[in-house]
Amino acid sequence: MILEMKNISKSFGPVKALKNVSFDVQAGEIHGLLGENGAGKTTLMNVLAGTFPQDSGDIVIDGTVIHGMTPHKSNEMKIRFIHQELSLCNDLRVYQNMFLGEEFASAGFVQKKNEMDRAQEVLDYMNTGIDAGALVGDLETAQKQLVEIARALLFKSEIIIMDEPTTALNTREIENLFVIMRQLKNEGVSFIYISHKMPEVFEICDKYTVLRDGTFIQSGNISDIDEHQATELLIGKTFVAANLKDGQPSPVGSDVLLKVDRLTGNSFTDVSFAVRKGEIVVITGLQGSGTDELATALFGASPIKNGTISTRQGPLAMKNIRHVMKSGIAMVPRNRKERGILPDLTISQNNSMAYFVAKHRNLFISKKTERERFARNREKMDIKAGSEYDPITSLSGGNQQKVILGKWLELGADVYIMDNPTQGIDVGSKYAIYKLINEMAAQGKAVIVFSTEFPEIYQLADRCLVMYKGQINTVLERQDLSEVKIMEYSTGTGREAQ
Amino acid sequence: GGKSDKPLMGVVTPAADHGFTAESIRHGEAQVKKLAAEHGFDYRYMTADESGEQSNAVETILGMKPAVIVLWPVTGDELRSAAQSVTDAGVPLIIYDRFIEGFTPTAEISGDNVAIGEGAGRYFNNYFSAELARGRVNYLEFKGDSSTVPMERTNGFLSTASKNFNMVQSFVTNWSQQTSMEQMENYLNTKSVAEIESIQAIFTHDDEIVFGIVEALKNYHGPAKINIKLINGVSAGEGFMALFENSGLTGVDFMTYTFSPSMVRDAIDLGYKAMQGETLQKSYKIPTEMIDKTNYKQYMQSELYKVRYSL
Amino acid sequence: MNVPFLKNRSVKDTWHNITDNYSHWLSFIILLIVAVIVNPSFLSWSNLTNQFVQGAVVGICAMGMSLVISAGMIDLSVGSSVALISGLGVTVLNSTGSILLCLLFCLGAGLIVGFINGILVTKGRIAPFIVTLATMSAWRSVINQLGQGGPFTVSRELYAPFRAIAAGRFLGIPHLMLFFIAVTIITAVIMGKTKFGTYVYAIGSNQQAARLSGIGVDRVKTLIFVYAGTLYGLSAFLLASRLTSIQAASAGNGYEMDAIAAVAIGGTSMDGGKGKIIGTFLGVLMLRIISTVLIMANVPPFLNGLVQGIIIIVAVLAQNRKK
Amino acid sequence: MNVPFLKNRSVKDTWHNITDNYSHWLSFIILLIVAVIVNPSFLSWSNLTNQFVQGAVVGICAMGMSLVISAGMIDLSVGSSVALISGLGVTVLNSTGSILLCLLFCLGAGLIVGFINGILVTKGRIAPFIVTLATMSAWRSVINQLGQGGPFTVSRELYAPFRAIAAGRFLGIPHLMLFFIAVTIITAVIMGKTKFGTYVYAIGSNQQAARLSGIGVDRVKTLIFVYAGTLYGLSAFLLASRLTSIQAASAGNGYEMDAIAAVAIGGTSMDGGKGKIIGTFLGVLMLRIISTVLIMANVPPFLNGLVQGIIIIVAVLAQNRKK
Ligand SMILES: Nc1ncnc2c1ncn2[C@@H]1O[C@H](COP(=O)(O)OP(=O)(O)OP(=O)(O)O)[C@@H](O)[C@H]1O
Ligand SMILES: Nc1ncnc2c1ncn2[C@@H]1O[C@H](COP(=O)(O)OP(=O)(O)OP(=O)(O)O)[C@@H](O)[C@H]1O
Ligand SMILES: [Mg+2]
Ligand SMILES: [Mg+2]
Repeated sequence: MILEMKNISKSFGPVKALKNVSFDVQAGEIHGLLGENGAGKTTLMNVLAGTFPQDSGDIVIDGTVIHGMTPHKSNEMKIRFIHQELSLCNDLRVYQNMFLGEEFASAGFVQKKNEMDRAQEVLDYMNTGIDAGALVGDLETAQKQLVEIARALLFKSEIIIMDEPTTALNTREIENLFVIMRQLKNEGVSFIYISHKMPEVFEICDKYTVLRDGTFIQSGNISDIDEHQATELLIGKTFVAANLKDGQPSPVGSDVLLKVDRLTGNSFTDVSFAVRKGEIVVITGLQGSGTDELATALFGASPIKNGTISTRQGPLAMKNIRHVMKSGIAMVPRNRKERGILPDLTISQNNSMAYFVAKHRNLFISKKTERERFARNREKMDIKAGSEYDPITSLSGGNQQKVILGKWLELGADVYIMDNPTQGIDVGSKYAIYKLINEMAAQGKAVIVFSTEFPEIYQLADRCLVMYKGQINTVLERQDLSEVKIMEYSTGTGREAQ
Repeated sequence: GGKSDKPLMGVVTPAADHGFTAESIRHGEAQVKKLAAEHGFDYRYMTADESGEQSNAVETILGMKPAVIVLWPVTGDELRSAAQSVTDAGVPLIIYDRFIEGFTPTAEISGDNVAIGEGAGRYFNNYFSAELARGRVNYLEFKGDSSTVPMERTNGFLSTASKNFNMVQSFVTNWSQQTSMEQMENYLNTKSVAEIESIQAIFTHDDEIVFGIVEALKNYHGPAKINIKLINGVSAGEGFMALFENSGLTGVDFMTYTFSPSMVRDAIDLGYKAMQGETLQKSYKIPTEMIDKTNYKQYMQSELYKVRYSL
Repeated sequence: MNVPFLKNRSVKDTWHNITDNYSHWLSFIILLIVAVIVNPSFLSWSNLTNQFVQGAVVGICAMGMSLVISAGMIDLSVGSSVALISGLGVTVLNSTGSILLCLLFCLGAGLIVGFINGILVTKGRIAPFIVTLATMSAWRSVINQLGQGGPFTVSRELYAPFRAIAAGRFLGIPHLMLFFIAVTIITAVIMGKTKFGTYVYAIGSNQQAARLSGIGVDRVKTLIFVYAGTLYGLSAFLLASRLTSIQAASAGNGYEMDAIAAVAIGGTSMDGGKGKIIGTFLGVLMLRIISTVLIMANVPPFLNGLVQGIIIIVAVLAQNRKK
Repeated sequence: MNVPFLKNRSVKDTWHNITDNYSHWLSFIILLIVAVIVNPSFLSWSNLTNQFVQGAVVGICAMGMSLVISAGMIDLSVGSSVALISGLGVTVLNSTGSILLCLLFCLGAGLIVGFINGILVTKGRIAPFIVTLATMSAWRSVINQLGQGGPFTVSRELYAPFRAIAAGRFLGIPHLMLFFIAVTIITAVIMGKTKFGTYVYAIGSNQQAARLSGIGVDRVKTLIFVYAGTLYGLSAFLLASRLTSIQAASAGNGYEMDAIAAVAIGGTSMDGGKGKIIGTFLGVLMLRIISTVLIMANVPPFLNGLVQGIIIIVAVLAQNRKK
């Protein structure tokens, strides 16, 4: 299939999300779509998949102009869209979600067994370890993302749009994905690949197109540029990335700010570690390793069967989340759409919520203070937003994530738990956020980051705990960090042998 | 339309929530329409199913400067305040079917619910005189609801009925045929044979309730022998006449009291008289009549019955 | 060391699975036991079938309501729709003399009534609550106007054969019970085995995701109301046959609340997305059992509501396993 | 070339903004115009104040309902709670002879009634629909039992001063109107200016995210029911004063539906997360205006429901700007 999008424009009220953007994809190519947060990538793909109509411009497929695209129509044209925000039905089973809208059916009756078998086949082919009959609501975030991907592979497609498909995935899962993508590419399937993880883009893509502020900037072969050039292209100015930790004196002090002792929950056992003042500890693991639940358990949001969590004031009662927050702990949750944003509320309200809960003392809310609060975060993280009174859902994914981060920064906590904090955030901003986190450590805070992205781990970690099957498999000090080691320990090295 | 100079009659009644209220609304509206056309006045007719809402309707009409208001309260006392606003404004007020204790409107007019109950008590005494002489007579009670009208009927009944009448169980039907049917079915299907066979009479507050009970008795296929001999209703409508003709049950007698929905016409007539400045009595009672198998044919020829089905 | 632990786990999981998926059975059985304790003759065939007979008319409506609620919507127009259709149905019956025509009319009218709700919800983009509040009020008004306060009564010649539909039995099983069970099975098959059923749950679970999957959300929602409406039509037909006289002002009063209560007590979430047809079936029976127990126990009439409320809470509490 | 285009645009945007944020005003004004056309004297001071007076009792309940619905819940117990509290309130009044004690009793009883709903919803983990269905049934039953069918009537000595609360005026403005406006302002301030209000919307919007933000979801939900219940208590007090006699069986009947309808017509989504208190305020008035118009236009009584249904649909359609 040859896809051309010609002079596409799209506005949301006063916001011009796309201005005359043209974009084309040939058969059997993997095309990276690059741009900062809010550049218009998702909007362009939404137009292609018929989520909403463009204001002007044409979608041309194999030479014919397609009018009035709808999700149904694009499905029929063998265009698949893996959405940036998880869009699964939590109340349905995995296989039902995968086949939703395109059931194997005769006379309206679903062929359940066929569907289950086929779904399982794809899930196994991808090495996900997910049961096709499981309830989606019971899955971890990473598993949900894998289901979304599996869904796109179920039927023979011609174009697969992947809008940040790997934000929750581990290196190994990403490798699996790339293997499959390459195979399909050889069969003539095209991909549009959106990601803020540059190494991935350079590993998998053949072509690239850069958008900036809703306009087309440049297109070409990925082999003609390098990561650094690409970054500069998309932010539109020079960019110096360095390793933030190298050459810096370590701020790690001796006070223990958070001590976790033999903590056991439903999916992890006997987890013990301590985080000191000024220290950044990264916890990593594959899906199913218990990291998801450990993160929420540390925050009092998942049940704890055994063990204690202590701050300098002693063991926490873990009565409720608010008390944990008042004890000086903050948590940026993963899975923005389900756990992070309050979709009907404004940007400003989302931005202030944590502060309200733990710090706000006055009887009334002051509009002025809230405005200043958001202005601060907007400045710090370069949030692209119109009015702070717009609903948060009017922001691009990455900008929503920045608001969520800002919400927790406002708390001024001693201990920060950050669960996949930079999901969906663009290269430039990510760097700024790493800097921010390192600065927080330098100011004497303790930070626990849950992450699966090696460059991120390397930018942040003083120490890295690798989880495997609910237990800490090993603790890697900074000098021992390497992608290979992390992968080995997270797949069970040193365990299975025993 | 703009304001008219014609005098205005306001009528406020309960909303149609069962047969009696529904048929009454129809008669009331027909009568006020007819009088208005004949005598050249304007009218407003409003129904409401709850006292707050009725008060609202009274106030709204009062705001239109009516010459008279005819009010049929959902419950008497609850409309006292609204009624007082009417008399305070110097507007004549006719109250139909319910009383407001300690409040005197221009005129009151109603069917006689206490008399109905008392009459039923006497009828039951008479009907079961032999059995009562021998001992207790068991009966079931099916109430309309818990408002004043059904209470008056029950209290009237209790005041005259022999002390040997023994109420075995009481049901609140909310005037619904379906509810009384289900209650009777449940009773028949869950009580012991002895219990069921001990019941000789059923006392109810309305014809419609009787219809449900009759259906339930017809549906009964169980082992007990039905010993029910008498069921009473109130209203004396078409459907009840059909029971006298052929109820489908053997050995069961029926009795009802006339309580016609067309009575509301009398209240409207009084309203018109008040509008004309006539002086009215303080209180009118619309007589009710006992109807059973001995006199129902006559009754069906009567003026009362004809007016009732004249629409 | 690992094995017993694992075994333990799986026993526990199975138990969880049971209490999770079959929790409505739990409260049903508890209620049944209570009923039998109150009166052992509860288990007589005549009483058992009677529960079904009495549950049938509302129960058939509750099946439609299950779909509506599973899709995250609500329908308040049930009782008025039933009154409208059965009143008109009796008129059709009396004027044509044909029971078959009456049945077809009722089903057709139900379909139209449902379609109107569906169109207003989907094309009008009005919340189902408001749409059906409006149609509830409108249909009751229309049938009152047509009946002018009087009842719609089946004519004498047709009385016996028409009444036999609801009152009759087939091999000792009451027709109404058969109707109710048949509708339950059909609805369960639709919801459990067809695409359409999956779409209903998908819409209730995550409407946006359903839309992005290419499901014609508006179309499915309209069909849901049409299916529900058609069942109200069937229910209206059976009600007419059961009562043989329809009082416009009161027929079907409160059916929506009974139907919703049956669905909710049966374990279907009011937020949509999940729901078990068998749960609704049991919910209908539970409501019937509660009524019967109240009568059997001779609860003072004014206290019925209190006891009913308490039983409902306890029955649902029994379903909520500890988390 | 650009300037006129821009101007155009911003006009359009402003319009969008207006129709989006003020759409409830739109249908309110349309209705008002209809009312004035039907009867120009609609705009008289006495009639206008009368709309507020008539809306007050349900309107105060609707303010509580706004919170409940904004948090994605529902409360069906309004009418029964009002009946229970006002019946008991009259008893307290008669036995103590103190209007103040009666008021305090009503508020306290409302608080408790709300708390019971809240606890059952949060600690019992039962859907608000079921909990309040049960309490609806229970409270009505309790007050019926206490009243044994008879009304609760304010004793003769207290009649005049007690009636004056609802019937009186202050500087020409009816007390009920002042109460209604005061409760509206307080509720609007709570919802718009306090963190509690923000929590309510947050819970209605995404309960999981709200919980992970540290909001004590159970606590806030309980408080919502307590606030709503206290308003029902106030409403019960005013109803008792307005009617001076409370009939247990019927007092407050249907208030829940009126309150929900007012909230929904006022533009609050039934799914929670968004809602405007001023919308509910206008919703209450719109329902009143519809009733008044029905009287003024002398719509045949049986057709009231049809006309009312149609007006509701049209009013809400007018709010839904084309997307
Ligand atoms: N529904 C909407 N309403 C209003 N504005 C929107 C909406 N969706 C997107 N926008 C705006 O359109 C612009 C482009 O957003 P888009 O989501 O396409 O960005 P993106 O390139 O995908 O960014 P990211 O990398 O953060 O996902 C942003 O300014 C965003 O605020
Ligand atoms: N978790 C919560 N969720 C929602 N509202 C809350 C929560 N906690 C407190 N509130 C509300 O905010 C008010 C102010 O709370 P404040 O921070 O003073 O409580 P606190 O004294 O720290 O509480 P505690 O004694 O429970 O620790 C409380 O009285 C309550 O009304
Ligand atoms: Mg995006
Ligand atoms: Mg405190």
